Amino acid sequence: MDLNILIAIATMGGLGFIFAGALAIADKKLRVEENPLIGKVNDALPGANCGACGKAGCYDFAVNVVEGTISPNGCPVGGQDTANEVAALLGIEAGTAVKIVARVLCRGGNIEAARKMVEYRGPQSCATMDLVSGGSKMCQYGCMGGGDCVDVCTFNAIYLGDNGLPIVVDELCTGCGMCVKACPRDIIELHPADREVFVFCKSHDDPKTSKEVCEVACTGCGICARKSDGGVVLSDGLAVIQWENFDPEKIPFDKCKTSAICYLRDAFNQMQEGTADADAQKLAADVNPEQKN
Amino acid sequence: MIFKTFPGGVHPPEEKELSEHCAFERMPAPSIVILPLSQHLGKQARPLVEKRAVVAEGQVVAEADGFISAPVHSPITGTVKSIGRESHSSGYAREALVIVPTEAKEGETLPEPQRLPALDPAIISVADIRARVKEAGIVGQGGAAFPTFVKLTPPEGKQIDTVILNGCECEPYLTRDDRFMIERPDAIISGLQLIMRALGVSKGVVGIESNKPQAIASMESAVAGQPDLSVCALQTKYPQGAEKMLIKAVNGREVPPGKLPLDVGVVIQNIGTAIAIHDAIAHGEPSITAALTVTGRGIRNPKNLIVPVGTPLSEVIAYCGGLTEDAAKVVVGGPMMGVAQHDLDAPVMKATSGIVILTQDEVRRQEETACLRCGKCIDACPLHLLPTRLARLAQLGMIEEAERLNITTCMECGSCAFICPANIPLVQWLRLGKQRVVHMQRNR
Amino acid sequence: MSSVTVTEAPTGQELLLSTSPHLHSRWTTKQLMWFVVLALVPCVISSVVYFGFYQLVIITTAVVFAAGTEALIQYLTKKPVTISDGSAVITGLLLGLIVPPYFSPAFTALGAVFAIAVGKMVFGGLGYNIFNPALVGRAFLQAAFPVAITTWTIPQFAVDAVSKATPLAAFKFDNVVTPLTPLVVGNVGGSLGETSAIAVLIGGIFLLVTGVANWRIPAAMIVGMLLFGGVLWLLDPAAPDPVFHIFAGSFLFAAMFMASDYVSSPVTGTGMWIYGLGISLVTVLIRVYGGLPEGVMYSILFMNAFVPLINRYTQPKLFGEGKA
Amino acid sequence: MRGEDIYEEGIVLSVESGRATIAVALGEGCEECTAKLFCSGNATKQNTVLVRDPFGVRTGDHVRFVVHGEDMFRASFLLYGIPLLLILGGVLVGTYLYDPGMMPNELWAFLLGIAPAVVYYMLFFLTGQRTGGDSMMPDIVLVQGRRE
Amino acid sequence: MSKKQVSLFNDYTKGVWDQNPVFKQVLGMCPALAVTVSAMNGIAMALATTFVLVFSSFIISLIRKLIPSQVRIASYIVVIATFVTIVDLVMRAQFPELSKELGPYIPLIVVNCLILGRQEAFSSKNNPFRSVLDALGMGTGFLIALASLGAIRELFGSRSILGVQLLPDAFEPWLIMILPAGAFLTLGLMMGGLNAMILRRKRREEADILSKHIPKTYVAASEGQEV
Amino acid sequence: MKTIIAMLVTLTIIGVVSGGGLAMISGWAAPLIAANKKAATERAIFLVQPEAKQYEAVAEVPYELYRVLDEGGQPTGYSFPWEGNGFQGNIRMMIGLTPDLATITAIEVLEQVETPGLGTMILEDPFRGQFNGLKTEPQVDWVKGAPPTKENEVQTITGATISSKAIVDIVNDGLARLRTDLAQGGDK
Amino acid sequence: MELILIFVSAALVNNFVLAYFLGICPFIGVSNKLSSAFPMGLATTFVMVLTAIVTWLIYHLVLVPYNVEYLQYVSFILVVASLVQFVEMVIKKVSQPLYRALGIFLPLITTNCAILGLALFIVLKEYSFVEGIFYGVGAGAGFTLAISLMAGIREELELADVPAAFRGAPITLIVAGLLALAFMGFAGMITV
Repeated sequence: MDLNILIAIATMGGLGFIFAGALAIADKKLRVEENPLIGKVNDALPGANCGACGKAGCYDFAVNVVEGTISPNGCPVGGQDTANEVAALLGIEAGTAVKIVARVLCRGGNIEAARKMVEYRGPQSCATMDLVSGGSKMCQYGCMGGGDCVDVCTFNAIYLGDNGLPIVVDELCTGCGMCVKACPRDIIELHPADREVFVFCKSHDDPKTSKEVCEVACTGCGICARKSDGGVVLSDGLAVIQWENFDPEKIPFDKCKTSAICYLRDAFNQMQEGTADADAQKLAADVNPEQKN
Repeated sequence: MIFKTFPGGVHPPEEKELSEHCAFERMPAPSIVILPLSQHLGKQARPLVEKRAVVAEGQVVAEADGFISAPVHSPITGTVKSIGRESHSSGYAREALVIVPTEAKEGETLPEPQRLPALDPAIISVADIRARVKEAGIVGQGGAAFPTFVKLTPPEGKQIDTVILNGCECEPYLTRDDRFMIERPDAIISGLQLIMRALGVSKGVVGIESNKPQAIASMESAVAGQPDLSVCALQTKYPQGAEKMLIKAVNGREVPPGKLPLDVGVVIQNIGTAIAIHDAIAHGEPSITAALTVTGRGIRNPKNLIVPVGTPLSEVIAYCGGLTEDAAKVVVGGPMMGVAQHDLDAPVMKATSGIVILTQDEVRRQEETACLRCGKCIDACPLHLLPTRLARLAQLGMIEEAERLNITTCMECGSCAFICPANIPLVQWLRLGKQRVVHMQRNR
Repeated sequence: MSSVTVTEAPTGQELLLSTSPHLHSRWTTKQLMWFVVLALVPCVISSVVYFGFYQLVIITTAVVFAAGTEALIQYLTKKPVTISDGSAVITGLLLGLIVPPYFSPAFTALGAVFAIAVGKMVFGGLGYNIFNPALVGRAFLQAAFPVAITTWTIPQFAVDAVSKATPLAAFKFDNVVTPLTPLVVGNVGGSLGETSAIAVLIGGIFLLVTGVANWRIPAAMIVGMLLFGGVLWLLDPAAPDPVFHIFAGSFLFAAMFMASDYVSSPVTGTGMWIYGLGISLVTVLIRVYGGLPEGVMYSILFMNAFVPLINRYTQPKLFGEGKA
Repeated sequence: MRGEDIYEEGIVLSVESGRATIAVALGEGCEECTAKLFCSGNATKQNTVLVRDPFGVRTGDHVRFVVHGEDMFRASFLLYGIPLLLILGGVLVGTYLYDPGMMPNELWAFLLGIAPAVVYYMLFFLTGQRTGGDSMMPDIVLVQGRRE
Repeated sequence: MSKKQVSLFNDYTKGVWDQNPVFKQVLGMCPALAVTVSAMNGIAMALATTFVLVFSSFIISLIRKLIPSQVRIASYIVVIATFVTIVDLVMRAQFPELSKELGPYIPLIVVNCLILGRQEAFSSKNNPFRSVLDALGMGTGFLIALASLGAIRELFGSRSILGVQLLPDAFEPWLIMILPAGAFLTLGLMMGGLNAMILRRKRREEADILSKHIPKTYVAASEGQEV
Repeated sequence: MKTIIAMLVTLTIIGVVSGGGLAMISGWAAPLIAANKKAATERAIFLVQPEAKQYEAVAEVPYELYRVLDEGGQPTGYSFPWEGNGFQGNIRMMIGLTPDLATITAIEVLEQVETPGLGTMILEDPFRGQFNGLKTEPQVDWVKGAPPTKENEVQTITGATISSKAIVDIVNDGLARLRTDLAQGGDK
Repeated sequence: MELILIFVSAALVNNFVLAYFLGICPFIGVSNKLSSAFPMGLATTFVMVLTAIVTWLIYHLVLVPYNVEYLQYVSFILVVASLVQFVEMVIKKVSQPLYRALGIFLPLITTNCAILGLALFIVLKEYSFVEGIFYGVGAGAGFTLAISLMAGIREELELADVPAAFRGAPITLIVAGLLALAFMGFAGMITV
C-alpha cells in the first residue's frame, strides 16, 4: 500500500475517532429529557414517517397521541395491532374513540327569526356584527348568519344553508372545535355524532320576548323539563339537556309549541322545506330516491 | 391667535350651525317612560318598587348597588307597568322599569313630586356635596356616564391640583354644552366651585374650543375677578374633548396608558355635570332630566331640549317635527362616537347628550377597499397607536400581537375610521380586538 | 321587541345600523389614486414633447397590460375586479414612464404583466405588496433585457433617433457633467418621464399640495442627497456635486412618485425619514461606486425590503409613555 | 433592538417550584421548516424548554408560552456577538501586529483569536450562572387544556 | 399485484410526486436553484445526486444496525461525503467541462438536506432493497424537478431546451431567467402553480363529499325512527 | 462506556474505510485530472497563439508564464494567465503576446462570472476579436460608443462597459507586471 | 481595502443566499420571525468565522502538506459538524439560562450548506487566512441581512391576503427573487 493511502486512512480514521469522542462527550452532556411515554409510543409505531396520519411523522404522531389530540387508531399504516399496542401504553382503549362533531344549536333562520327594521352596514362577520347591536336579527342569543364558523373551518365541513344558518357535514367534521371558538354567541357545541335530540335554542329571553323574536325559540315553558325526570332542566328561561339523565323517549316533542327541542333530522327537514332550494332537494332525491319531500 | 391643542386628531365638518342658536326648550312629559336600571358605568341599580306600584316624580325607584353605581329616580308621577328587558340606546336590551303616567282615580290622590332639600352652595361641606351628588344619581355627562360621586371621592394620597371643566364639545353637530355655557354660566361656575371644594383644589379651568366664541365670551365674563378660575380656549379639533387629549392641551400633561387623569393630578368634569351638581345642591333636583341636542339634516326642527329621562327617542323625534324623508340613521350621542339605533323605542338616558339624525347623503359610505398603508390613521390617532395594523390583527385573530401593540389603550374615538380613505371600519375591528384581548386576559 | 310599542319610526323607512364614527372624510382610495394619475400627466406630456408621439404607444401599452393583468387575475381567482381604483393604472403609467424612449412595446407589456402579477397579485393585491410593482417591472426588464433598456435616445423632434448616453452614464463612463439647465428642462437622454425636472415638479407639487403624497419622503430623499452626495463630493472631487445628483436621472421622479408610494413605504413619520435617507444613501453609493450609472430604482427596491423592519422600530411612542 | 414575542405551545413534562419543563410539539412552524431534520438535540427530535410558570400547571397540561424576542436578541449578542468580535480582534492582532515567528503565523493568529473568546466564556461561566438567572426565561401565558 | 408489491412499488413512486423532494418537501433547494440554468445541468446534477443518494442509502441500510444512534448523523455524513468525493473525482477525470459548469455545487451535495433526510427517515429503518427503491424514487423526483426547472429557465433564458433551439430568433431571451433572481422567481411561481392545482383538486373532492353526504346524514337518521 | 467504545470504533472504521477508498479512487483519478488540467491550459495557450506549435514554462517569474515556440523551437511569443476583478467577480484570462510584448496575439477568457448574455459578451468574437493584433504601447485603451480610431484601442460592449473595461484593465495590469519582470530578468 | 472589498462582495454583491443559493434551507425555514432570524444569523456568522479559521488551518496545514486535498469534503464536513456540536456544548455549559432562552428556537444547524460552502469557496478562491476570515464575516453578515429582511417581510405577509397556493415556500421564494433583483443594484461595486 502506498504512503498516500496510509495517510488518507490515518487522517480519516483519526478524524472519525476524534469526532466520535467529541460526540460521546456531547451526548453525555446534552442528552435531552423527554416524556418517556412519547418515546415508547414512537417505538411502537411503524416508523415509516409516511404522514398518512396527517402528522409530520411518526414522532409527531406519538406526541399527539400522548397529548390526546389524536386517537391511538389514527395510524393507518400500523393498523389495529399498532393501535392496540399504543393504547395499551397509554392505558386507554384503542377503538372506543367516539366521533365528535359540531352541532349548531339555533334554528332561527331568516324565516323563523324576526329581523330588525334596520339595514346593517359593516363587515359581514358575526364577531363584528355582535358589536353593533348584534347584527340584523332581533334575537340577542341566536345565530346572526355571518358565517364566521364557515370561514374558520379548515375542513370545509360547515357551510351556510339557504336560510342563513350553518350546516355541519358530519363526514368532514373532525370535531376540532374551531367553529365553537369562532361563534361569538356560543351556539355551536361539540357533541358525539350519535346524539339525536337537542334543544335548538340558546335564548334566555323571557317568554314574551322570545315569542316575538323567533318562531322556533325555547320560551322556557318548562313542559319538557317536567316530563323528563331530570333529563332536561330549566335554567334562566331556557331548557338545557342533562345528557347523563337524558332519555329522548320521555320527551313530549309534540308539546313543544316551537319545536325548540326536537330531533336533529326534523330540524334539518324543516329547514329543507323552509328553503326553496330545488337543487338541495334534487340532490337529496338523487342520493336517496325513495326519500322525497 | 394660537390655540392650545394635542398632536394628532382630525377635523370633521362641524355642522353646529343647525342648532347652536336654539335656546333650550323643556319637553313636556312623555306618554311612557322607559327607565333603564343601568344608565351609568358600573353595576346596574337595584329596583325598589314592584310592578303596578305608583311612584312620584323624583322618587327613588332603584338604588345604587355597590360603590360604582347610581340610584335611579322616576322622572314622572305614574304607575310601574312592567320590569323587564327593554330597548336601550346601547343597542342591547337591558333591564328597565316602564312607567306610565296615571290619572288620579277617584278617592285617590297621586303622590306629590319629590325634591331633595335645597342646600346653600356657599357653605356646604365636602361630605354633604359628595352625599348629595350620590343621592341625586348624577352621572358624568360626557358620554361615559361614570357615576360622578365616585369621581368626587378620590382615593387617599392622590394629589389633585386642577379641575378642568370640559366645554370642548368636539363632537360635530352637538351644541348642548355650548348652549349651557351661553345660558347658564353662573350655574356652571357654581358647579365648578362645588367640585373644586369637594376635591380640595384651588385651580379650575374651563376648556372651550375656539369655534364657540359666544360661549368663551360668556364664560370669560363669568370667571372675571376670580383668580383661581380661568377659561382656556382650545383649537377646534376632534377629539379635543377626550379626557387625555384635553389634559394634554390644557396643561401639557400626558396620562400614561391604563392610568386615570387623577394620576396626573387632574379631574375632568363635563359642563353638564357641573350644572347637574349645582342643580342638585341649590335646587335639590335629582337627575331626572337630560339636556340634549336633537339635530342633523334628518330632523325637521333641530332643537336643544331638556327631556325627562326615559322618554323614548321616537317621542323626542316626534316633538322635533319628525324625521325627514331622507333620514337614514339615528345616532344617540355625537356622530363620531355615538351609537346608531335600530329601535326608536330606546329611551333617553341621564347622560344622553344628543340625538343626531343623519341623511342618506351624509352617511353614504364608499365601498370598503384594501388598506393602502397610507398612514393617515396613524397620523390621526391621538393615542399614537397603529390603527390599521391593529384592525388587521384583530381581523385575523392575532390577539396576542394586538395586545402587545396596546390595542386596549384605544378609546374608540373614531379619528382613524373617519380619515381612512379606504373606508375600513377600523373602529369596529378595533373594538372586536379589544373585546378579544380582554377575554384572553380574563382567561389567564 | 319592547313590550310597549310606542310609535313606529315616523317615516317608516329602514334605518341604517353601523358602527361609529358615522361621519367620514372626503378622501377615498379611488380619489387618491386618480389624483396620482393626474399628477403624472405633465410627465406624459413632457415625454411626448421630447421624444415624439410614438411614446404614447409605449405608455398606453404599459397601462393597458397592467390593468388587464390585474383584471384577468382577479377574474380567474374569482375576486372582485377592482381596476377602477386606478392602482393598476398608476403602476402601468409609472412603468411606461421609466422605460427608455422607443422601447419595445412587447417588452413593456411583459414588464407590466410581471409588475402586476409578481409584484402585486401574488402578495394578495393592492395594499399587500412589499415592493413597488412598477419598479419590480422595471427591475425585471433591466435584468431580462439589459441592452434594450440601456439604449437611450436623445430628445428631439426629428423622426430618426440617435442613441445617446444619459447624463449619469455620461458622467460615469466619460466623466462628462451635463449642465443644469438641460437637466431641469429635460432636454437630455433618459427614461420617458424622468428627463424633465419641471414636469416632475409640477406633478409632485400638485400631490404635495393636495396632501395626496406625504411630504416627508421626498423631503428626506432630497435632504439625504444633499447630505450624502455633498459629503462624498467634498471628500472625493471626482464625485459629482449633489445638485447634479438630484436633477440627473430619475431621482426626482422617484422621490415624487415611486418612493412615496403608500403601500411599499413606511407608515410612520420617523420611518419615512429613515426610508428617504436610506434611499439617498444607497443611490449615491451605487451611482458613485457601483457598476450601474443609475441606482435609484435599486435603492428603492432595496429599501422596500427594509420597510417592515423600519415600521416595527419606528412605532410611535404610546400617548403617555414619554414624549412622542 | 425590540424583538417581537414568539408564542409556542407544548405539553408540560415536569414542574418544580414555579418552573415547568415543557415539551414543544413540532408545531406548524417546525413542520414547514426544511431544517427540522437537523434541529439541535441529536438523539431525539423533541425539544424541551424551561419556562416560568405563574399558574401552577400540572404535568400533562397543554400550555401556551411566550418567548420574549428581546431576550433572544440579548442572549445571541452575549453568546455569539461578543465572542465573534473578540475572535476577529485577536486574529487581526495576531496577523498584523505581533508575530512571534515560532509557528505558522496563521496558527498563531488563530490561538490569539481563540484565547480572548475562551477567557470571555470562562468569565461568563463564572458570573453568568448567577446573573443570567431566570430573567430570560419564557413565560407561560395560557393554560389551554388539561389532560383528564 | 400483491400487497407487498404494492408497497414496494409505492416506495419508489412516492418520491416521484407525493413526496417530491423539491416541490413538496422543499428540500435540496440549493442545487435546484443554482445549477438549473439549463436542462442539461439540472439533469446532470440530479443524476449525481441520485448516485450519491442510492449508494449511501444502500450502504447505510446495510450497516444501520451496527451504528450507535449517537454517531448516526456523523456516520451518514462521512458516507455521503465519501460518495460525493467519488462523484467529484470521477467527473473531474472524465467530464471536465461539466464539472467546471456545475462548479462548487457538486461538493454541496454533501449538505443536501434531501440525502441526509432520506438516510435519517428511511434507510436507517429499512432493508437495503427498499432503501435503494426509495432512493431511486427520490432521485427520480429530484430529476423531474431539476429537469423541468432547468427546461423552463433554459427555454426563456436561452430560447432552447437541452441545447436545441425551440423559440425563433425573434424571441429576445429573458436574461433574468438565468440569473439568481430568475431561479427564485421561476421556482416560486412553479410551486405556487402546482399548489393551486392541488388545492383545486382538493376543493373538488370536498365538494364531492359535500354533495354526496349532506342529505344522507339526516335522511338515514330519519329512517331509524319516525316521530 | 460500552456505547462510547462502540461509537469510537464505528466512526473510526467508517473513517478508515472512507479514507482508504478515497485514496484509491484518487489514485486513479488524480493523473486524469492533472492531464485534463494540462490539456486545458495547453489549449488556451495555443488558442491565444495560433501560430505556435510548442511551449515551455518560464521559471524565472513567480507566476505562470509560458514561452511559445514555433516548429523550429524559435520563440514566437508569450502566453500567460492573468486575473482581476470583473463586474460580479473574478475574471481569469489567458493573454497571448508577441515576444516584444508590443502586440497582443489574442486573448481567451478562462473563468468569469459576468452577467450571462451581457457581460459574457466578452467571451465572444466581436469584442474578443478586437484584441487580435492590438498594440499595447503605451497601454491598451478603450472607447465607448464609437469604433476605435487608434491601434491600441478597443470598443466597449454596449451595456457591459464595466466588463469590457475590466478585461482591458486586466490586460494592462498583466502587461505591466510582465514588462517589469522580464526587463529585470533580462529574458530577451 | 482588499479586505473591505471581500466583505462587501460576500455580503452584498454576491450575497450567499441571494446569489449563491447557499443556506436556503434555514432561509426558508427559520425566516418567519425576526426574533429568531436575527440571532440565527448572528450565530451562523459566528460559526462561519470559526469554520473559516479551522478549515483554512486544516486545509493548509494538514491536507496540502500531506497531499490529500481530495479528503477536503469529508474532512470539512466532519469538522464543521463537530465544530457546531462543540460550540453548542460550550454555550450550554457556559450559560444555562441563556442557552435556555435561545434554546430550541435557535438550533445551530449542523449541516448548513452555507457553512460548508464557505469552507469550499475559501479553498476555491485561494484566499489567505485573513481574507478567508473576512470572507466568512461578509458571508455571515450577508446571510444575516437576507434572513432578517426576509423575516420582516414574512411577518408583514402574515397580515397580507396571499393566495392560499402561494403561502409558505412559494411566496418566500418569490420574495427572495425580488430581493435578489434589488441586490443586483450592488453589482459592480467590487470594482471600486
